[in-house]
Amino acid sequence: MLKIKCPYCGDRDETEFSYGGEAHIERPDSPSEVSDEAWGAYLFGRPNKKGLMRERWFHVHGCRRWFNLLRDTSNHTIIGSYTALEKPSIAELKKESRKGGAK
Amino acid sequence: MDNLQHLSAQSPLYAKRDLLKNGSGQAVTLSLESEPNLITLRGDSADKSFLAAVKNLIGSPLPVKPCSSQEKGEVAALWMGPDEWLIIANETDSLKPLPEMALALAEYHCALVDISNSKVMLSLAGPSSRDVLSKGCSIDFYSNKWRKGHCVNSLYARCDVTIWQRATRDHYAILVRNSFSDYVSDYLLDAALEYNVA
Amino acid sequence: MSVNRLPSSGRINRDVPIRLRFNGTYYLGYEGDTLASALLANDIHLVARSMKYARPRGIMTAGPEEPNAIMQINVSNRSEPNPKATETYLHPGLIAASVNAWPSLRYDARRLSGIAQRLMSAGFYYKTMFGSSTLWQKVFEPIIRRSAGLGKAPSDPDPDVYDHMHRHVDLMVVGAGPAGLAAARDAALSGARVALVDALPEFGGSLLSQNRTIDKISGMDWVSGVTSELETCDTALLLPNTTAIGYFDQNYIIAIERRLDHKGEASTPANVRERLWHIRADKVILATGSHERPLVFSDNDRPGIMLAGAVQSYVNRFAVLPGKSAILFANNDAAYEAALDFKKAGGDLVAVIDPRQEPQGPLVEELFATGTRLLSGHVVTATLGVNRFKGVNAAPWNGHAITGKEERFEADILMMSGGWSPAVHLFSQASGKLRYDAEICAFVPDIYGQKECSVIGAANGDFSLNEALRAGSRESIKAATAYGKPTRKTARRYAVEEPDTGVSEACWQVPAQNPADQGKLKQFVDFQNDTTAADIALAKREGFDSVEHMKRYTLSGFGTDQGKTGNINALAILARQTASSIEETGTTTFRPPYTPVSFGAVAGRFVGPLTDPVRTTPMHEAHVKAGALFENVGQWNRPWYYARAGEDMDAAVRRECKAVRKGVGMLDVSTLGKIDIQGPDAREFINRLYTNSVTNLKPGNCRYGIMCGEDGMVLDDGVITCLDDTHFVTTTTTAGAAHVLSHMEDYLETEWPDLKVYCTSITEEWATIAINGPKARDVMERLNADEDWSAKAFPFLTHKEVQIGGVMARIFRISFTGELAYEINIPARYGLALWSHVANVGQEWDITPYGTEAMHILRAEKGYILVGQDTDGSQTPQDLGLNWIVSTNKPDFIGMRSHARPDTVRSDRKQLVGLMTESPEFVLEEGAQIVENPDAPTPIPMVGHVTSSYWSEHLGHSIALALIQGGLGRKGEQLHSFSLGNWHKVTIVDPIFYDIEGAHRDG
Amino acid sequence: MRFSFASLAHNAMTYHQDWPRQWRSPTPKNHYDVIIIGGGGHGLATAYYLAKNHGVRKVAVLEKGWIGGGNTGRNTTIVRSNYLWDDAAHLYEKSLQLYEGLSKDLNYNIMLSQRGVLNLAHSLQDVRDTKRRVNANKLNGIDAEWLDAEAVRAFCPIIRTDKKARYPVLGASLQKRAGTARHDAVAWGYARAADMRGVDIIQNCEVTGITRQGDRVTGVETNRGTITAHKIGICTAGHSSVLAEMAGFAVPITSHPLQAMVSEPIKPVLDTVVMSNAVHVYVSQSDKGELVLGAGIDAYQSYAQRGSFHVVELQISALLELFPIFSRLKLMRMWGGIVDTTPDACPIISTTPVKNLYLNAGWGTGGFKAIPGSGFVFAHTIANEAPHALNAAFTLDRFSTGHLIDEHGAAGVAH
Repeated sequence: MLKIKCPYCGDRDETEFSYGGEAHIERPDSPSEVSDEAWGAYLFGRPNKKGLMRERWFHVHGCRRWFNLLRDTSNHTIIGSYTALEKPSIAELKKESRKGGAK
Repeated sequence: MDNLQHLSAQSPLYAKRDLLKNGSGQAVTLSLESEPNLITLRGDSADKSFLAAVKNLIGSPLPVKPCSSQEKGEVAALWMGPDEWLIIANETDSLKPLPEMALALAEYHCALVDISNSKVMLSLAGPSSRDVLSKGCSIDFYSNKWRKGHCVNSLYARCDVTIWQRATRDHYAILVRNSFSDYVSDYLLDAALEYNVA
Repeated sequence: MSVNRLPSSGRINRDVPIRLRFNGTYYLGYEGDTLASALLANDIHLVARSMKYARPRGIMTAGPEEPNAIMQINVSNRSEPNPKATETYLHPGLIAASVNAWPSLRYDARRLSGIAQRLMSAGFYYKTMFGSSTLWQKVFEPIIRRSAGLGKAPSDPDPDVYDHMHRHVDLMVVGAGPAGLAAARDAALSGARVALVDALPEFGGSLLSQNRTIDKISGMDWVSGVTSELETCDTALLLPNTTAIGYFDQNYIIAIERRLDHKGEASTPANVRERLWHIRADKVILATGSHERPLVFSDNDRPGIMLAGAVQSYVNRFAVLPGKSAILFANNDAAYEAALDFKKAGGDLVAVIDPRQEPQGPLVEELFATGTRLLSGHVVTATLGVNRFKGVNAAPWNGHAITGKEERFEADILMMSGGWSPAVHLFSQASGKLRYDAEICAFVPDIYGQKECSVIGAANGDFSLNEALRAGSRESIKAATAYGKPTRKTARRYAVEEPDTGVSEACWQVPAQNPADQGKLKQFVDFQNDTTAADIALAKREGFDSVEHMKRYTLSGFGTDQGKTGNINALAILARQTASSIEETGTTTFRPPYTPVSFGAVAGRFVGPLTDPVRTTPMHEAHVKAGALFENVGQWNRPWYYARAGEDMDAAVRRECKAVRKGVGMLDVSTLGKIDIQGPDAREFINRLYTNSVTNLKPGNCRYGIMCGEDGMVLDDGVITCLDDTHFVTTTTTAGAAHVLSHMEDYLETEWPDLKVYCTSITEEWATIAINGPKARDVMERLNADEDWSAKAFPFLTHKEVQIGGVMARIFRISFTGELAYEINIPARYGLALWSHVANVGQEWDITPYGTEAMHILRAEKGYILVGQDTDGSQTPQDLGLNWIVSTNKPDFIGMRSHARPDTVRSDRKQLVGLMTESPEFVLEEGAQIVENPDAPTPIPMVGHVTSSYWSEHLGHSIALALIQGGLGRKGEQLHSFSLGNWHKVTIVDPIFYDIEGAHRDG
Repeated sequence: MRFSFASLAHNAMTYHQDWPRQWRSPTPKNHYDVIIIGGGGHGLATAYYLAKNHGVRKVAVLEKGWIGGGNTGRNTTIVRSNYLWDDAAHLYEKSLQLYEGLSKDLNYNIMLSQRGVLNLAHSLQDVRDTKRRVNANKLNGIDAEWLDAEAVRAFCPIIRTDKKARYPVLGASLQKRAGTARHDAVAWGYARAADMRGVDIIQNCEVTGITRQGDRVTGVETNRGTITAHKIGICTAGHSSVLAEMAGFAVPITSHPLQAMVSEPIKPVLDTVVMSNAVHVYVSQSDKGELVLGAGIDAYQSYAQRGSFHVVELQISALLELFPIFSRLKLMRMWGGIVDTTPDACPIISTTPVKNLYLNAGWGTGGFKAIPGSGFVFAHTIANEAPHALNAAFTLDRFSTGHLIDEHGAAGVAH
């Protein structure tokens, strides 16, 4: 049961959220102009990184916001979260999480 | 002249009306609130002029702090999300009719949706309320965040609920969608049994 | 008084004697006794037979690490397999029996000859019994299955009740021994929220069993003092009888509280048997103590051979002297204290056998001073007695081999101790990494896997009470400081009197007279699984030299004790076999739960009627009254059909269908999802989401729409209605409602944040009744005579707001049956009243409520698809013959690009068609497969399958929809259907069977 | 030494002192004809069939830990072949057939226990989907039966089949030849048999890089040095993306935790395998007496080999609704594996954009039952540099063309 920080509501249990996979996948502006391979890559190609990963979560049973989380897939350490339209650097998120302190 | 016959309204928890009467001398009671008007309001919380216009319209300010509410007279506004509020009016006439409200906010990109018929509002009160809630919900009810007016959207026993603290302590309103209300009230009543044993 | 019960002392309540029944005989014990202590008080040692060799076994430990004393307790539906006697507290009416003993404990028929036993080496079953798979499956495997397993499952459902409780705390302390109490104390006093859990019914941990003085009072008085102090703290949650079983990510701890079994009470929802606590903590302190290790020597499993610390517990905590005389075999001084306690309580200490060449220290001196014979540099080479320990042979050794003659000693019990292993299970579960500490011969916590966690006391390898208390206080103040209001700045200094336990020396395996694996004597490592040192040596010999391989090959550590006593011995023996260090060999992984936990507790209240919500509509009551049978659609209960007296399903459904086609029927469609979409960009948003265009959809008009995923496959369908230029409502399927709303919000919030649109679910706001049939208009006129319901004034695919019974309703001219139809949406509170009202006014035309079955038939007659039945996530709209609904003018919509992928443009994709059966009355089975040539050799190629199939009463023949390869271009072709052995000829036809022109629908 | 009752008895006389290693522990050579990365069931089986069926002489299996320590040793041991779609059905049926002869073939008792697998149907749509699958199985020559509720009750009387159940049992499919096999034995049996045919099984050898020359693979970097090879096969379920990245191409795979657990052992009470896709429960009873349980996968991506407890709670609640008599039994041990999931819930057994590099991945939750079949076709693919007919559909490029296989739909998630 991960403890996930919704950027709006704060720390909540994983059960309040649904998962949206890899974040920051760019939907092509003009899909009809991209090749089959590129479209296939957009649909299915996912880095599936072992280590720090930016991923999408939806606070479906809370404020119903999509947001992003930086989490280590090798050990479930959560560095921080940010709203759907931002993309702070990993260093910024780490700094932010340290500021948050123990509580 | 059938069309003159007036339809009568019935709560989804009508069949449980006797179970949900406010008992006295119990450590915890669960009862059905009289049915308030509920309106979902969507809009830009960063737009001061919009916030002012809404306050002007409903009497109560709109809370912009997550998980908080504002209340003025018979009207309360609960934060549901960064651009969403639930407006609760206990009296039908404490708010203008929805089309009039929409008209008053016509210059803003916002949405008003009447959801008065969508949910029931249960009232949970008594010194063991927090334990009853903790049996079905992972929210920290003993946190000092919980003061009068604090509200959260979460899950209670696998169902979406809004839990809203109504008094200084030990009194909560629980809003739940009609079709889940039977289950949630069953679960709450069951959870409360432990504390009502003499 | 039972024979082994001490006259005074102990933590039992002598005022409450309790009678228990064990294997048919009654015994006396007291409140506070475990089943194990009560049996030992009655001098019962033999309690079990081992699994593989059926060897007699006794109680070895006093806690959750017990491998032998596994019981079946209670009877009928409260019967419980496999509780450990050491964890089962006496309560009135307790009935216990040994498992795996047949016909009786003393004479077990499974005892095998030496030869047969010799065959049963580790993993022997991999090497044989596979010559014939029939023999294996019919003979050998059933024998293995019958002899495996411990207790029996009850044959009836559990009458007991379990629940869950959530808590958030600033500090979670696991273990209420001295370290844990000290750790909870200062944080709790500072006002921090502290949870303190302990598996035992009373706090105190090791102080329950060991006599200590803290701050000049007895250890247990100190415990009472601190406990009372904690009890005054409102924010402290104190949970005795509660075991932390799992430590998960972000300091999430699951603990099981046993609330009733020890009282022998039956549970009710107001008083549950077990409660599963879900505790999220800012900081966790693990003060979980340690487990004593057995020594590995020949025939070390005789009943009466016990861990020294366990004997100390029985003496001090339970006032039981497990035997009149004892021998101690130990490699550490702490065990000497246990032996001294045994002696002080009146036991006869016959001899102390110590593998260390030169044991020294105050405890050694104290023991020596009692005049007990101390054989240093000696080991036990054999034990006497079979069903009961009688004595040992001891001989000198040099750390590797026996160097002298054996000497015999006789006694009732053998106290053994191989040292102590920190209980690092929770630490390790939460990804903590361990390090081998050679000084204490044990693995200790090294690198933490979770932030804000500390392990203290014996669990951290600090066996000194003084150290444990200091560490507890230090960590407690840290937690209080983090919380913000520490009441002290420095750790408390407790004045502790405790013996110096000196230095232990590793003694992992004692040499036997014969090489360990070549005689009759067995050196057990995992007692429950009968894993011996010889098995480990064999595993190594055969190449299973990784510790995980050894464990799996020998089954060491796989028992219900999860190897709490045996694991480290096993890996040390393996290390020696592989000539590597214990450090290099490493441990196996510790997995949750720490001790087994009942499934009932894990499920909590999510059983029976509370398993999962059942959603019903406002009209449900009316459906029940009308005799509806229900179909589960997602969580919803929908009327399936309404059976009248004497009707079977067929008859009811025919009647319902006929009513709709000939008169009028009413259907509850409240479960369909409804979404309110508002904003200046609502039209654009809908254009991007749905395959068709709503650019020209005028206010008051409706349009059927299909929605695809990015992969181009049909996701959902529904009706889009334009209320005004910036306000739309759409419907979704019943099962798809939640997903479609999430899908919309996903795109709005993340892909197109520039679009000014708000979506709100209004599914539950409106109750909806579909009135269908040629007489629908008559009914509507009766509902509101002032309104013009004519096709001209209110044409197909339009919408109106009309007063019905004094309530404003949204009415849609949409039809899922092909008949003239009106869908009335009324605020949900009026749904039930409206249903009755419609039923009343419709009486004149015999208005008939119909269910989902009739609805399915009626829509199939029209060739309308049902997403989820006629689709399975691998159909494009084109596959369903719905090209007309896929816009070619829009620059993009979700799914559009995928419709141009090489595979989606193939003409031989499976496409939706109608099927006519050769015999008109034959109804195909849904799920039937379609083939071209039934005589083809197996595997017979399949070209599609039947998705929907019904008897059409109206048409007088059966109808079916099917997905067929290239089906759209194969009209008229004859194929063959196959279902459950039955073949039938079918012909591909157009999927619209009824009213192709739509005259009925248009009204 | 061949395994048999005679050799067991013979060795018993000498107190089992003379058993040789079941597989050697060789030092890695500098070069192999084929290197298989990953010493799980799939990798070992591939090596075995390369040696046995294709006569490849110099084969090495590189395992970063101990063989069979990944998903092979963590699954719920179910074997079955009742898949809906033809491509999957044929592959899994080949696998089941190989399983049926595997103990003899490997000279190792893999303890195949054909107790049958029931797949329960709880809703009318489940019934349609189940019958569709049963019919497809029958036409594909795979044994399958449809049982109505009454027949389910007769076959497995402890399942709750009354109408009041939250998840009423409306029927089930039954594959009688399906069942379970001892997972460790499958890995060890293949390892021993491959070793006897000269395959080098190299444990504690972690691949840290894949070397290429142009578009052709040349070898691997490991913690035990560089090893070159003519061809390389990747069989590293859970870590497929990591290995593919080393080789410089992307795979449409995400890794998720899948949790499994066992109860304390009890006397025989459940004589078949019961699966319910609708409520995500599957359960069987092992020869040792434990109930072996599996859940659905955890939602999030992870390489941590553990999941979240609420997934287990959800599953146990569904289990008790189906089997109320299990309530007083105890959960003894739970664990997690990492499963590769693909967009169409079907594996990839394929050539890759890198020449002479082959990929076997994406088995999701269905890997164990596929081991023999997968090894069989992957060995063929590597040896012939082209797929076998049975894995022709499971290409990597289907995700570009859109020609997916799709076990997601009617068959639900495979276990």
